[in-house]
Amino acid sequence: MKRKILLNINDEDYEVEIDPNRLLVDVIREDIGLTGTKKGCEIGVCGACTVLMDGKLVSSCLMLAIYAAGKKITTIEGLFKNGELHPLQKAFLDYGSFQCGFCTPGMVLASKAILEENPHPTEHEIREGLNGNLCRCTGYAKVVEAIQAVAGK
Amino acid sequence: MLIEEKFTVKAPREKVWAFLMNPNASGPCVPGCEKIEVLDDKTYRVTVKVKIAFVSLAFNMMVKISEMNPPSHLETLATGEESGMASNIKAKNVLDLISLSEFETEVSYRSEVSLFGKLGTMGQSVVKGKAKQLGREFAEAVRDRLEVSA
Amino acid sequence: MISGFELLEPKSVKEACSMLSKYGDQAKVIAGGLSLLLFMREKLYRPKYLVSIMGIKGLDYIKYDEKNGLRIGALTTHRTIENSKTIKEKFPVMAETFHKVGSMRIRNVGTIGGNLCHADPRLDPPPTLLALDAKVKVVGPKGNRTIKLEDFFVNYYETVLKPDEILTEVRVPGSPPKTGGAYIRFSTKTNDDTPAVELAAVVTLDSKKEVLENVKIGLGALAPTAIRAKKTEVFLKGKKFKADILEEASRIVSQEVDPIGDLRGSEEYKKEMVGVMLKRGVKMAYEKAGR
Amino acid sequence: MQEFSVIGKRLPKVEGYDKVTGMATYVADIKLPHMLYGKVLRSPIPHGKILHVDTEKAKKVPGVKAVLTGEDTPKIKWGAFIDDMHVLAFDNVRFVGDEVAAVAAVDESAAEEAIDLIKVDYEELPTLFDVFEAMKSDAPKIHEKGNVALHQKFVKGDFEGGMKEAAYVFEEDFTTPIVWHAYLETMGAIATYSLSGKLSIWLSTQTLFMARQRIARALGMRIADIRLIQPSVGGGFGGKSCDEPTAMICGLLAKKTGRPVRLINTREEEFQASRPRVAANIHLKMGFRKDGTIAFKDARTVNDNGAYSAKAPATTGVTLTRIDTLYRFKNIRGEAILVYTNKVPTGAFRGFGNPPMHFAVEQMMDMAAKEIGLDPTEIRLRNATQVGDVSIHGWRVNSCALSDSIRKAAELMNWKEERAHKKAHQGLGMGCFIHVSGKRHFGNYDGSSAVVKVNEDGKLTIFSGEGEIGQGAFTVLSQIAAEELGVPAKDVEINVGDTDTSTYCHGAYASRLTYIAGNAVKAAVADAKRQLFKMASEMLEAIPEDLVSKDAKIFVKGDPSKALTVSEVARACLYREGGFPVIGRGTWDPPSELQTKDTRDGNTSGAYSFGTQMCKVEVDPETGKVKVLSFIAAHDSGKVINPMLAEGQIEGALQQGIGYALCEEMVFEDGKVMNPNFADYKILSADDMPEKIKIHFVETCVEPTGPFGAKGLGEPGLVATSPAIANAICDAVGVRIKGLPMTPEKILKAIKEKNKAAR
Repeated sequence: MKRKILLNINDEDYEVEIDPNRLLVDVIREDIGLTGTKKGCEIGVCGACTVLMDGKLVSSCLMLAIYAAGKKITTIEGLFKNGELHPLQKAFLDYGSFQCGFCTPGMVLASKAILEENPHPTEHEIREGLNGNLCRCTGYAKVVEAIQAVAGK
Repeated sequence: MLIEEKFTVKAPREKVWAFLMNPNASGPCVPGCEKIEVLDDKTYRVTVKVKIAFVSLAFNMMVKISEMNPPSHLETLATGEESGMASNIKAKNVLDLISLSEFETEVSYRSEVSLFGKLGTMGQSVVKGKAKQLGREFAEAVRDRLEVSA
Repeated sequence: MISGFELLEPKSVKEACSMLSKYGDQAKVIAGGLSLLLFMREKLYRPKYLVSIMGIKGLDYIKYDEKNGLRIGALTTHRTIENSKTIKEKFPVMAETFHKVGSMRIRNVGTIGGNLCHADPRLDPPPTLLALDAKVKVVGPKGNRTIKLEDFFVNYYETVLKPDEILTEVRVPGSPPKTGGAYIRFSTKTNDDTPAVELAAVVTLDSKKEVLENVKIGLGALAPTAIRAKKTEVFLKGKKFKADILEEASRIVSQEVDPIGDLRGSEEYKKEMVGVMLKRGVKMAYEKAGR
Repeated sequence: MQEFSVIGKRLPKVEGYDKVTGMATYVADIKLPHMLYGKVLRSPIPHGKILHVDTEKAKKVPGVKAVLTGEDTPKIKWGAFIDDMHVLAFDNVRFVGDEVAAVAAVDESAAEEAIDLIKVDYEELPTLFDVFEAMKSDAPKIHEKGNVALHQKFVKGDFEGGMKEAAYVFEEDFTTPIVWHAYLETMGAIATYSLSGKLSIWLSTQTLFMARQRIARALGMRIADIRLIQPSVGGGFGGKSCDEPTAMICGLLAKKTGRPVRLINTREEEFQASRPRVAANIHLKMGFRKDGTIAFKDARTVNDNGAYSAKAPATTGVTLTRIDTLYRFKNIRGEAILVYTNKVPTGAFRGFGNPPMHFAVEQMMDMAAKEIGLDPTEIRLRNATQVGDVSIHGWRVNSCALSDSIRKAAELMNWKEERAHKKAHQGLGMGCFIHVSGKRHFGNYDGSSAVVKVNEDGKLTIFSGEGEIGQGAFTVLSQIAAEELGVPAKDVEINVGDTDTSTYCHGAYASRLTYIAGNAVKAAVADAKRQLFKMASEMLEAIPEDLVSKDAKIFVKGDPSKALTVSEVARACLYREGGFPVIGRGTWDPPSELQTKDTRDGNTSGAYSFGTQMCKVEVDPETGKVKVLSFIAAHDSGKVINPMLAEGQIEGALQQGIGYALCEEMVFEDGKVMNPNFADYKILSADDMPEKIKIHFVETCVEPTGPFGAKGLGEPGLVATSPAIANAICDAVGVRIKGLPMTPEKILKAIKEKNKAAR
């Protein structure tokens, strides 16, 4: 039985009518059309579908959309505010922290969560925090550099 | 996936053989065995229900005796499907009875099990582990029946 | 795709239980849902009803007092436990263990109750909670019962919970002085890989810090459920901490387990590794207890 | 040395803004009006004859618009090198994952439901999973022609003499597994079919035009009736070369329904049925003279083709011979056999067939060094290929800084010191490599072409069909164009790959783009520049030869005061009687040759890259687990166009190479992949990677034929990685691991055997 729920994504309200078996990643991508959130593994291990829910990192591929009702969701599209890149987005550009770009939305959001919890992390803490956000292109070195650069500021 | 087990029964080899050869007697020892149809002296149709926690599986199997050397050696080929999971199963089984003494027999079996379809990828260790357990339950059941009535 | 189901959202444990008794086999409790959704996406499980307990207030808490020890609400996330000051201070080994669960994303969503009820023998928390003598509080239509965690797991993904029962609280008794704990998650591939061996050791020393007054060992990934290594514990109990003792103990623990050869290593390798990890785990716990 | 304004600068990627903001559009992000969702039914068994396919139930599912079986396909055999694949199987299935039927429906759940309702009856056929079993003359046949897909043999130089000269001889077997690309974006396509007869496909591919040719072949269509467009591609690493039928199936569904169809593989489908790295079984024998120089090499490799031939026939030749130009081999014997099995077909993966033989030879170099009493760096220096060499296969080495790379790596690693004072269970290891910059193979053409439009606003638009898959091609080509015309890189744009508008290009493989496409773009810009200079010379009343362009201005050499902007000149070309738009065209085919079939002679590439990798590891003697502590990569890639992106290429390759060395492997049981997901097939996370990684580019020897001296660098990063780690493990605990991956269990077993032997 379909249900009407209200999703708050990037500070905008979206009313969607969905079945309980719908996953958050599919509703965000297919119903709302925010395709920055990617589907990589569909079992919660690759991090491509990472979004922030009430400020916390979650895998939207392992989350019933209904669970997101009434929560504040941030996707990669939400980081670009009034014409300005988020400092992490800027750093990812300047340090070449991505190649194919498919893991990048999740990687940027994970980096954001790491810094919000710990503004001055050690390299080890950064790498541990990125654990489970898979990238096959960069070897992570330049992702770590970008995060360190932002933390250093 | 290879499953090998060994167990001993306090009963003479002929008796164990006869028991195992009689599907209506030994069938119920197979954990989850729901029904056995004897199609001919070499082929049975068997329905086995296995439950892994909240995942319940029902296998419809055809068992063919491919080689028999009474009272010590038996080879069977079991093929079947789990319709709910769109999965197929195939098992080559070899059973050997070694008489340890007049009153004791060692039963050893070796199954090469191939699982295809969804079940095939359900986590090797879980399926293997479950098979191991079922084998032990089977051994228990056989012992109970034969040793009690012995 | 996940096959369709009805989502029921009770507001109280009582209501949840009655829903469960009403629908029996057709229904299952869902909390964070991480593990359950994996089974459902594989179509290994197609429930008609899911009873979400996420909307039930008051199941997310961490309480501690000397008398009752630690009490954790079933819906407390791994992340909350990992970061709890109380737990870091009173049960550091628990904080370490929960820090190792999955990724930050998993820890933000997964709950301690859901983790235990899923009863996958390869999850992190059970070995440590076993070694800490944890109990779980279970509520059903016929009232409550408390179950020792070591009696809770039955088989792969199976617990003693009845279909209409719900785990509401995890209890951990306070540790005596001179107690130290360690958790080792040994994986053969990447750090975040499903472990080949999980070992938790909790050691209590005598007043002179010489004798292993009490040793408790929890193991994971080595049997159809997480287990206590009772024989090994009995052997070590009352002995002095010495290399040759540990050697003997590692032989004993290798015989106590019944692992399955899989992608993470052969049966033999896992048996040998649990021995190695025992030596390391007990040593770490011993050193912490001595501080 | 030449002064550059754009070349050698650490510029961000040109498509970067879209990627960091989530705006980049990958094929799965595209949604067309009235679009249907496709799904594929795959064989659950490794080998069988299709007796009957019942699609009745599936067709009745509400929302299902088409159900295709092999009978609905043209039944044309196709393949990259050997035509042995069908779009959908109609006779036999040959591996678990073989495509049997396909569905298009209004939503994914309807498509999935329909797939589950298709009933296929198979007659099971005997299976073969082991190459040596499959090679036997009496083995059941997987294909009519037999199970040997390819067999090459040669003897070169004075092989017998070399054997006599050898003072030290080593002989070992090495094995490498099937490993998977693990690009984060799974493959997929969206196809639309217009009744005019044109099939348009947005495809996640790295070889746009070759994909179009294959699709046309397999579907029996005219190439001209197919248009391919390349959206953002989420990594390729060789896997997205249209060697499997996703695009064809999607196209057929669109044709059948007359509606747009989107077909995206699930991760599990990718593991089951994409085209992973070929597995090699290598028998290697090498002889050395007293001074450490190589007297002879005798190599045999038996490679696992899987059920069909994708790129494996080419990778297998590479496994056997590419390394023969790393050192000064004079006397060699080689044999390569490619064998069909009932496993997933194997194909191209970064490094092509090169890494397996490097794993073998580079370990044997260390074995020899130890025996002869030479430092591992020294034995390599004594054999290293040098500039001007013509190798045993006739490869002409125009540039080579291999020796410099060895010395540089040793310096950065502090090799001698570290080796002398390493802690217990720690070890250092090294490996050298050679790789190509392009490989002449298709139609005796390995060139590239480009068109560049200089707009009246002074901006450049490049049209090239080579494509961007994350590797940085667009950025590097922009920098080359900007440097050539003397404008800032931001004034250059590249259009997305589109067979209707782009020039013909082979695409991204064999590390060919910087070197080959770079030269083509450079030539195209030079052509446009000529047109601009001709006009400017009239405006400045000077002769074109005296003109220079810099900072987007054109002026007479030495007199920047009277300068015209590029846009002024471009506008002047246009706004006049009989005016013309400035359009430059350029093409470039490298100085390379097709290789002979068996002896594999001929200068296969126009330029060769070399390099040395060194690492420090620590081995846990009780568990066998390896921790890579630090990694040094000193590479000769000629002049580096964009150091930041180049470093990224090597750092990323190391993640794949360390995984290849220590934990990556597709595990098969009864032909079925047992780890078809990222939970069981583990690739390294950030905290699995060594924190200390140093990438250095040895620019002591630029490539004379390369654009501004550049050559290829995409693939080489992982070629020498696994032997470097193997050698470090041996240095740490004294055991040689000859099979990848070098798992803790293998290493521990070897340590025990060594200790037993010692007792």
